[in-house]
Amino acid sequence: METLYLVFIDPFVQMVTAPDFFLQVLWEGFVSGVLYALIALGFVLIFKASGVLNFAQGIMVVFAALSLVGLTALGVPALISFVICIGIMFVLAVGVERMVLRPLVNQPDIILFMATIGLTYFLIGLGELIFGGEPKTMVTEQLLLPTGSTAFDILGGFLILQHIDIAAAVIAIIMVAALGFFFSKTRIGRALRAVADDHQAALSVGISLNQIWVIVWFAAGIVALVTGVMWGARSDVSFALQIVAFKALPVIILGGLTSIPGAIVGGLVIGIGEKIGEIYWGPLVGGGIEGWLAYIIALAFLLVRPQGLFGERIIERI
Amino acid sequence: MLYREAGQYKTSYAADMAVFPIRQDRIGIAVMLAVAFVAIPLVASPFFLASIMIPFLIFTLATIGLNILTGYCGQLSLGTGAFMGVGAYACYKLTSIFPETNILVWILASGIFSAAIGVVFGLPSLRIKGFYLAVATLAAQFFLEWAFIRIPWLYNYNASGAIEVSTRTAFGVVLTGPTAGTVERYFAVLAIVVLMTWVASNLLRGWVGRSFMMIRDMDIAAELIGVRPLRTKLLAFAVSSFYCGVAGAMMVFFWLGAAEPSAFSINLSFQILFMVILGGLGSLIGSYMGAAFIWILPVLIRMVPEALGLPIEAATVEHINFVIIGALIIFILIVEPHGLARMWQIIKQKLRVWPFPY
Amino acid sequence: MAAVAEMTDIRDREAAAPAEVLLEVKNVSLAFGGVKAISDISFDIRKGEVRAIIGPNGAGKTSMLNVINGFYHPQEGTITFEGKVRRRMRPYEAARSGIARTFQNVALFRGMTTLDNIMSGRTLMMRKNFFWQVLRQGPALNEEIAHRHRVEEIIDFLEIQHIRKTPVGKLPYGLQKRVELGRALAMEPRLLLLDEPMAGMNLEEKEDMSRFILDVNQQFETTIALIEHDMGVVMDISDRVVVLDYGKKIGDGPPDEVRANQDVIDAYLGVSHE
Amino acid sequence: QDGELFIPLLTYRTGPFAGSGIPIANGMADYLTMLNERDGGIGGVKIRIEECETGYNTQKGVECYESTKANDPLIYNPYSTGITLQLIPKASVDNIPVLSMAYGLSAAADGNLFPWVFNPPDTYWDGASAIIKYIAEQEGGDLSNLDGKKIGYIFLDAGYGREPIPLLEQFAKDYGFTLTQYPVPADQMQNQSSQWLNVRRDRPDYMIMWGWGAMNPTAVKEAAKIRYPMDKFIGVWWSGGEDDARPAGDGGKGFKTLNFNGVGQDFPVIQDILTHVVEPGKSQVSETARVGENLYNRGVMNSFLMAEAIRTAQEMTGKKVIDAADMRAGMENLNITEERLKEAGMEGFMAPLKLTCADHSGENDVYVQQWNGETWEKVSDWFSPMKDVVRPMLVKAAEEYVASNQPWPERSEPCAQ
Amino acid sequence: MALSSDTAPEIEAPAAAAPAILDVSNIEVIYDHVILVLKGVTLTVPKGGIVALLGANGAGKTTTLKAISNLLRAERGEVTKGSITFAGERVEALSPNALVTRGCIQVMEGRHCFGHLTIEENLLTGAYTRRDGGRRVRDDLDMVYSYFPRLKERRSSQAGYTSGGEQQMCAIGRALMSRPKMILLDEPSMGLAPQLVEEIFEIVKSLNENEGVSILLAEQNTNVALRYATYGYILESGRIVMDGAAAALRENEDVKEFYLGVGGEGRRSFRNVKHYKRRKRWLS
Ligand SMILES: Nc1ncnc2c1ncn2[C@@H]1O[C@H](COP(=O)(O)OP(=O)(O)OP(=O)(O)O)[C@@H](O)[C@H]1O
Ligand SMILES: Nc1ncnc2c1ncn2[C@@H]1O[C@H](COP(=O)(O)OP(=O)(O)OP(=O)(O)O)[C@@H](O)[C@H]1O
Ligand SMILES: CC(C)C[C@H](N)C(=O)O
Ligand SMILES: [Mg+2]
Ligand SMILES: [Mg+2]
Repeated sequence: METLYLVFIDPFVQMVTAPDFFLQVLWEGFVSGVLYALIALGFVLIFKASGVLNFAQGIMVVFAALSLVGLTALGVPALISFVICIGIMFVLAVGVERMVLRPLVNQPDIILFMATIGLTYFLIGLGELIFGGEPKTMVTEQLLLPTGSTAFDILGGFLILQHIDIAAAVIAIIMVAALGFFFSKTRIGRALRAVADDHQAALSVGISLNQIWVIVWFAAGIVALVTGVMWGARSDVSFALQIVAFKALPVIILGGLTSIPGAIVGGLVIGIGEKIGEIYWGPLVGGGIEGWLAYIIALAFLLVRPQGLFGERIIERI
Repeated sequence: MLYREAGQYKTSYAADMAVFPIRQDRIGIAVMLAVAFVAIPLVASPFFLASIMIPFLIFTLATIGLNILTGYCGQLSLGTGAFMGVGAYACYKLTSIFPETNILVWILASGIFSAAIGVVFGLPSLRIKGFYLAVATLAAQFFLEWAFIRIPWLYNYNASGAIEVSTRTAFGVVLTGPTAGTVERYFAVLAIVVLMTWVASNLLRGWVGRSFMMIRDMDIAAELIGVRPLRTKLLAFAVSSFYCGVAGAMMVFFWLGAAEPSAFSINLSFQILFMVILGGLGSLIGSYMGAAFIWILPVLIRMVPEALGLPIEAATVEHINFVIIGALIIFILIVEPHGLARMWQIIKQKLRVWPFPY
Repeated sequence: MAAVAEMTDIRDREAAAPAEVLLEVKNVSLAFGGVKAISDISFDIRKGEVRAIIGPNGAGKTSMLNVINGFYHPQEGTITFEGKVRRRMRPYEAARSGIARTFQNVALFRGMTTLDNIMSGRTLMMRKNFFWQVLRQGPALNEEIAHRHRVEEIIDFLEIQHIRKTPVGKLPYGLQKRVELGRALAMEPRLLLLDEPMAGMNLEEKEDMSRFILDVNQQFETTIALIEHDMGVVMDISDRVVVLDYGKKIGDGPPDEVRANQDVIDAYLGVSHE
Repeated sequence: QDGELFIPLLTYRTGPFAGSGIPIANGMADYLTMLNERDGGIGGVKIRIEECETGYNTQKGVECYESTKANDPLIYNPYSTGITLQLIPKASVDNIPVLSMAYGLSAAADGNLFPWVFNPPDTYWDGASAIIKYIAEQEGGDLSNLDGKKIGYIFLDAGYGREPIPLLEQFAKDYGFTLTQYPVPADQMQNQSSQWLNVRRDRPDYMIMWGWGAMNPTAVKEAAKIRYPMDKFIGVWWSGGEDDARPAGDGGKGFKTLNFNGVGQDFPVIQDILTHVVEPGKSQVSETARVGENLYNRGVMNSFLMAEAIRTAQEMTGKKVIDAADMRAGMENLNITEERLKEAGMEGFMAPLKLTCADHSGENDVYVQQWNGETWEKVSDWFSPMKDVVRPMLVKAAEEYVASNQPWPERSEPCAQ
Repeated sequence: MALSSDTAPEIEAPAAAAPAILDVSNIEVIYDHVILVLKGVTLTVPKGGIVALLGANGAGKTTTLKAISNLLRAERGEVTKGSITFAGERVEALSPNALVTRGCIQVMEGRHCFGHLTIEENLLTGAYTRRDGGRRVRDDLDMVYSYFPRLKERRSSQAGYTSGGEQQMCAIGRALMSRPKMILLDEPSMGLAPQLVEEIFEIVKSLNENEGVSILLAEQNTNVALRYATYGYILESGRIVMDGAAAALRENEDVKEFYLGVGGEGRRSFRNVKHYKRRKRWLS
C-alpha cells in the first residue's frame, strides 16, 4: 500500500504542491532534451547517408570543442578559431571519407559501424596526444554566447533560466530546421536516402558516394562543433564528454534513425521523460536511473513502432 | 604445395562433417592443444600466464558467446559486458552462499543465470532489429550496470560495492583468491574454454547453428521454412549469454580476483565486439584470433618502447596505443572485412595452389 | 506435336477422376492501404497437379502465394488446406503443415553453403533434443547423418554436387534458384509454391528446371503451384492455369483454353510470338 | 636491479579523471626526480620511477600491478580507491606495501590486520568526521547542533564515494541529522543536473562532496546554477583542485574543501623542484604556473612520504638498496617531525606525521580551504578529525573485513601493543 | 566470323563501319584476390549499336558489365588486365559516377531499387547527374511514365513494396532518366510479363534508333535478344567463345540448339526434355 502510494500518488502530489519546481524540472528536461537532440542530429545525418550508426560522433564533439579551446589558448580570437574549426571538421570529413568509408563501400552495416568505433579510438588517442588529458574551459564569452542566469518569481516559487541554455535551445532549433530543410527538400537529400538504401545501386545511377559522404560528415562535424560548444559551456571540455553520445542513442532510436525532426522530438521526450522519472520516481529505487531510463523509454516506444516515431518503415518483403 | 586436401577422401558423411576434415588441420589442432596444455605451463612465466594467457582465454570465451549471437544469429548486441557481469555476480552469490562446493560447478552454473537474464533482454528482438536492437541491448547494459551498483545484496553489502573473491577450491586445489596458484588457474580456464569451444562447435554445426544462421541471413525466409524467429533468437540469446556469463565469472574468479561494477561497463562490451569482428563474424577460430589480437597487441605496444629503451611517457604510450588500435581496426576491416579468420582462410587457399597465383 | 498430345492426355486423366482438392482459395481479398492487390479471388489446387498462376506485373500473383503460406493475412476470405480452414496463420504453421516455397527475389541464406541451405529445409524434421546437440553424439549425430543422406539425394537430383560447399551468396543467379528449389524440396512438402523459378535462366537451364519440376511432381507426387512469365514453360508443363489481372481473376482452366481466352490475350499475352 | 629503488607509479593522464590525475602524477614524479637530481637519489641510491597508465580504471590498475610486481617494486600508489581495494588482498599475499594516501579502505588503518597497507595522513572516515565536525562548528560548535539538520552527500558512485557512507550513516543516527545521498554514476559525471535539481528540492543545509575528475567542476557549476549557498558546500580533499573550482567562474566563489597540504610555490621544496626539475625541462607539467597547485603539491607530499620511509628503512636496516619488506618497516616507523619538515623545506606544508605498527594512518590534522575566485584560501585552523569516535569503528570494520575474507594472511610478527 | 568451334575466338570489329563507343579489350577480373572470373574478354560496341552478351549462368556477363561501369570495386573485384575505352577515353580508373556523367549507365541485375524511396523518387535519382534543369527532368519523367503506365499508378508507393516486375520497370526507367549515351542492360526482361518484354525491347530499339543510344545487353532470353540486337557475343566460363552478327548467330546450329531451343524438328516442348546432359560443341 505504502509502495503503491509512493509510486502512483506521491510524485503527482509533489508536482502539484511545488509547481515552480516542477516547472524547473520541465525546463531542465527541455534543455537536456535539446542538447541530446543536437548530438542525435549528428548521428541521424550520417545514418541517413550511409545506413550506419556513426559511433565516432561523440568523440567528434570532443575533438571539435578541444580544437576550439586549444586554438583560443594559443591566442587566436575565439570567433576566428571557430571558423578554423569548421575548416578542421571539413578536413576530418575528407579524411574519414578517403581513409575509412571509400575502401569500405558496399560492406555490411556492422562493418562500417565497427570502423567508426575504430575511428573513435583513433581520435581519442590523437586528441589526447595533441591536447593532453586535462579538462579545459569553454570560451563561452569570447564566442559571444550569453552567460549568467535570470530567476523568475513564478507560481509561488522561482524558476532559474541559464542564458546559455536559452541560447542552446534557439541554436538547436535553427540547426534542426536548416538541416531538415536542406536534406529533405534538395536533390542531395534524396541522394542521401538512396545511398543509405543501396550503395551499389546509388553508384550505378551516378551518385558520387565520396561527395555525399564528405558533405554529410562535414555537416555532422559542424553539428559536433556546435554541440561541443554548448555541452562544453555546461560542464567543461574533456574527453569525458564523449560519453554524452550514449545519451543520443536512445534519442535517435526513439525518433527514428533517419529522421531529423525525430531527433528533436526524441530528444525532448527523452530529456523531459528522464528528468521527471529521475526526480520523482528515481529516489524510490536509489536514484541514478537516468542512465537507463532513457533506454527503457525508447524501448517502450520501439515495441510499438520498431522503426521509431518518425523513422522509415523497415521494409519486410519476400 | 604445403597445404592441401587432395588425396584425402571422405568415405562417410560423418567424416565429412567432422570439425576438421583436412588432415593438416587436425595435426595443427593437436599441436596447439599440446602447446596449450603442456608447453606453455612448463615454460611460461607467471606474468605471461596470469596477464596474457588467462585473460586471453577468458576473452575468447566471451567472444565465442557474442559471436554466437551476433556472428551466427545476426543480432547485434552491445550488452555483453553486462551479461558477463551477471555471470560474475551470480557466481559470487553462489559461492558465498555455498562456500564449500567445488568452485568449477558454480562457474558453470552462473552461466545459467546470465542465460536467463539474456533471454529477458532478448525479448524485444522479436520486433526490433539491426541497430535499433543494438541500442536496445544498451538498455540491458546500463540497467544491469545500475543494478550491480544499486542492489547491495548482490555484493553482500560490501561497503566498497565491489565483489571480492575469497579462497575457493575445486578437487582440493585452491583455484581462487589471492593465494591461488597461477598454473592451477590457467589449467582451470583452459579446460573450461576448450570444453566450451567444443560444445559450441557441436551446437553450431547442427540444426541449432543452422537455424541461427537462417535467422541471421534472412529471418523472413527462415520463418517461412518453419523456424520460429522468437524462439530461435531467444535460444541464441540464452546460449550466448551463457557463454558470456561463464566468461564473466571466470574473469572475476580466475583473473581479476575482484571487480567493481565498472569492470562490466560498455567498454567491455565494445572490447568483446571488436574481438568478434576482427576475428571474423561467425567463426570460432576467428574468436580466438580476435581475442588474441585485441588483448595481446596493446600489451606488446606497451612493451615496445621499453624494450627499445625509448623514454616515452606512460600516458603517451597509452595515447599511441589508442591511435594504433583504432587505425589497425580500420585497416583490418578494409583489408578483409570478414576478419582474421577469413584472412587465414585466404592464406590457406593460396597455400593450396601455391606456387601458382590462382 | 508431343506437347499437345501430352496435354490431351492430362485432360483425359482429369475427366476420368477429378483428383481431390488439396488447397482451396475462397473469396480472398487483400489490400495494402489503397492498393487492392487481390480482390475476391477463388480457385483451387488439386492434389498432384501443376497449377500455374500467371498475370501481368503487379497482378497479385506473389501476394497470392504470400497469402497461401501465411506471410500476408487477407482481409477477407479463407484458405482451406487439406480440409483445414484457415484465416490467419503464422508462416511457420504453413511450413509445418506441408507447404514449401521458393521466392521471386531469391531468398537464400546468403552466408551459408549450398549444403547448409538445403539442410536448413529439414530443420522442422530435426528434433533431437538440445542436449544431444551439445555432444553431437549418438542420436544427434545419427539424425544429422540420416538427413544428410536425404539432402545428398536432392543435391544429386538437382545436379549441384560441385557447389555443395560454396556459400550461396557467391553463386550465379541461376544456380541460386536451383538451390532454392532444393531447399524447398528438402522440406518434403505436399504443396510446393514456386515464384518465377525460371526468371533469369537461359533456355538450357529452363529445360533443366522444367525437368526438375515435373520430376518432383511425378516422383514425389508433390502438388505444385507455379508462377512464371515464360509462356512456353507454362503452357507446356502446367495442368491448369489461373490468370490474374490487377487483383481479379480473368481466366482459369487448362492451358489451351486460357491461351485462347481473349481477355487473357489482351491483358497479358499480347501478340503471340512463338 | 641492484643499486636502484624501483617505484612504479600508477597514474592516469587520460580519460575522464585525467583532470585530477595529471597534477598528482606530475607532483609525485617531480619530487622523486628532484631527489635524484639534487641529492643523487636517497642515501646515494637512485630512484627509478615508472609510470603505468590506469585511466582510473580498476582493471587496468590491476594489470599495472601484475605487470610490474616482478621487478621488485618497493611500494604501490594506486591512486584510486577501487584499485586499492583490489590490490589489498593481492599485495598482502605478495608482501608488497600499498600506500593509499588519504584514500582507499579506511579500515586498513589498522596495522594489526592490514600489515601491508598504509593510508596516512587520514582515512576517508577521518575526512567525513572532520567535515561533520566543521559543520557543527559552523552551527555553533557543538555536535548536538546537528540535530534536525539536513545534510546532503553527493558522491562519485564508485568504491571511492561509497567508502565514507557507513560512517556518515552512523553519524546521522548518532547526531540526529538526516543524510540524503546523491550518487553520481561515473559515466554521468558531466551531466549532474538531476542530482542538483534534487538538491534544490530537498534544500539540504549543507552539502558534502566526494568528487573526483570531471565530476568536481561540473558539480561546482551546477551548485552555482541552482544558487546553492557555496559556503555550505564542502568537499573532501580530493575535490579541491584549482581546476575543480575555476570553471564555475564567479559562481564558484565560496566553495570549500578539506585539505592537509600546503598550496602554492612558497615552499623551499617546491622551489627546489622548480630549479632542479621544471626548469631543466625534466617535468611533464604543461606550464610552470601549475607547479604548486593543490593537487600537484599533494603528489609531492605523497612522494615525500615514500622517500621518508625509504630513508627510515635505510637507517633501520643499514642497507642502501632496500626491498619491499624493508619498505614496510620504513613506513611503520615513519616519524616526520617539525624539524624534519623544516629540513626538507616543507615547513607548514603538512602537519607532522607519525605512523606505527598498529596505526597506519595517524588521524592527522586537516584544515578547510575556500575558493575565492582565484585561489584557495585557508579559512580554518588545523584541526583534528573525530579520532575517538572513528578509531573504534575502524577497528571493528577491519575485523569484519578480515572475517569475511578468510583465510586472511596474518601479520608475521605481531605489533607490540 | 568465328563461328566454327575449333578456331580460337578472334577479335573482329563488328559492323566495321561505325566507330566504337565502347571497347573492352582482353580484360581479366578477379574477385577477392583469388577467384578468377573473366579470363580475357574482348568486345566492342559500335556507336548506335545494340550488342547482346549471351551466356549461361555464371558465365560472367554481369561481371563484364560491372567491370565496364566500374561497380566491381564495391564487390571486392578488380580488373587486373586489359583495358576499357568508352567514347575514346580509358575509363578503368574512373569512378562510377564519372562514368554516368559521361553518359554510360548500368541497369543492374536484380533490380536494386531504393526500397525506401517512392517509385517517383527512384526515378528522380536517375537524373542525379543531370544539370539541365527541372523542366527537362519533368519531361523525361513523363516519358518514362508513358513507357510504363504501371509505374505512374504506383508512383507514390515505396519501391520496396512494389512487385518484382514493377521494380524491374523502375530500374530501367531510372536509368533512362539520366539521358545516357550508352546503357548497359543486365537482364532487363527478367521477371517481366511477356507483352512487357516485347515492349521493353521496343523501347530499347526506339531509344537506339531515335536518340542514338548504344546498348550493351546481357540477356538470357536469347530469342528476343538476338531479334533486337545487331551483334552478339557468347560468353562461357569467362571467355568469349563465339561472336557474330545477330542474324548469323540465330542461324547457327549450336545457338539454335542451346539458346533458342529449336532442334532439328522445331521447338522442343519443355515437357519432353530428357534427362541427359548435352555437350556444347565448343566445349568438347
Ligand atoms: N506489402 C505490400 N505493401 C504494399 N503494396 C504491396 C505489398 N505487396 C504487394 N503490394 C502491391 O500489390 C500489387 C501486387 O503485387 P505482387 O507482388 O503480388 O505482384 P505480382 O503479380 O507478383 O507481380 P510480378 O509479376 O511483377 O512479380 C503490386 O502492385 C504491389 O505493389
Ligand atoms: N562478389 C563475388 N565474389 C566472388 N565470386 C563472384 C562474385 N560475384 C560473382 N562471382 C562469380 O563470378 C562468376 C560469374 O558471375 P556473373 O554474375 O558475372 O555471371 P552471369 O553471367 O551474370 O550469370 P547470371 O546469368 O546467373 O547472372 C560466377 O561463377 C560467380 O560465382
Ligand atoms: C586520489 C584519489 C585516490 C581519489 C580517488 N577519487 C579515489 O578513488 O579515492
Ligand atoms: Mg511477383
Ligand atoms: Mg548476371
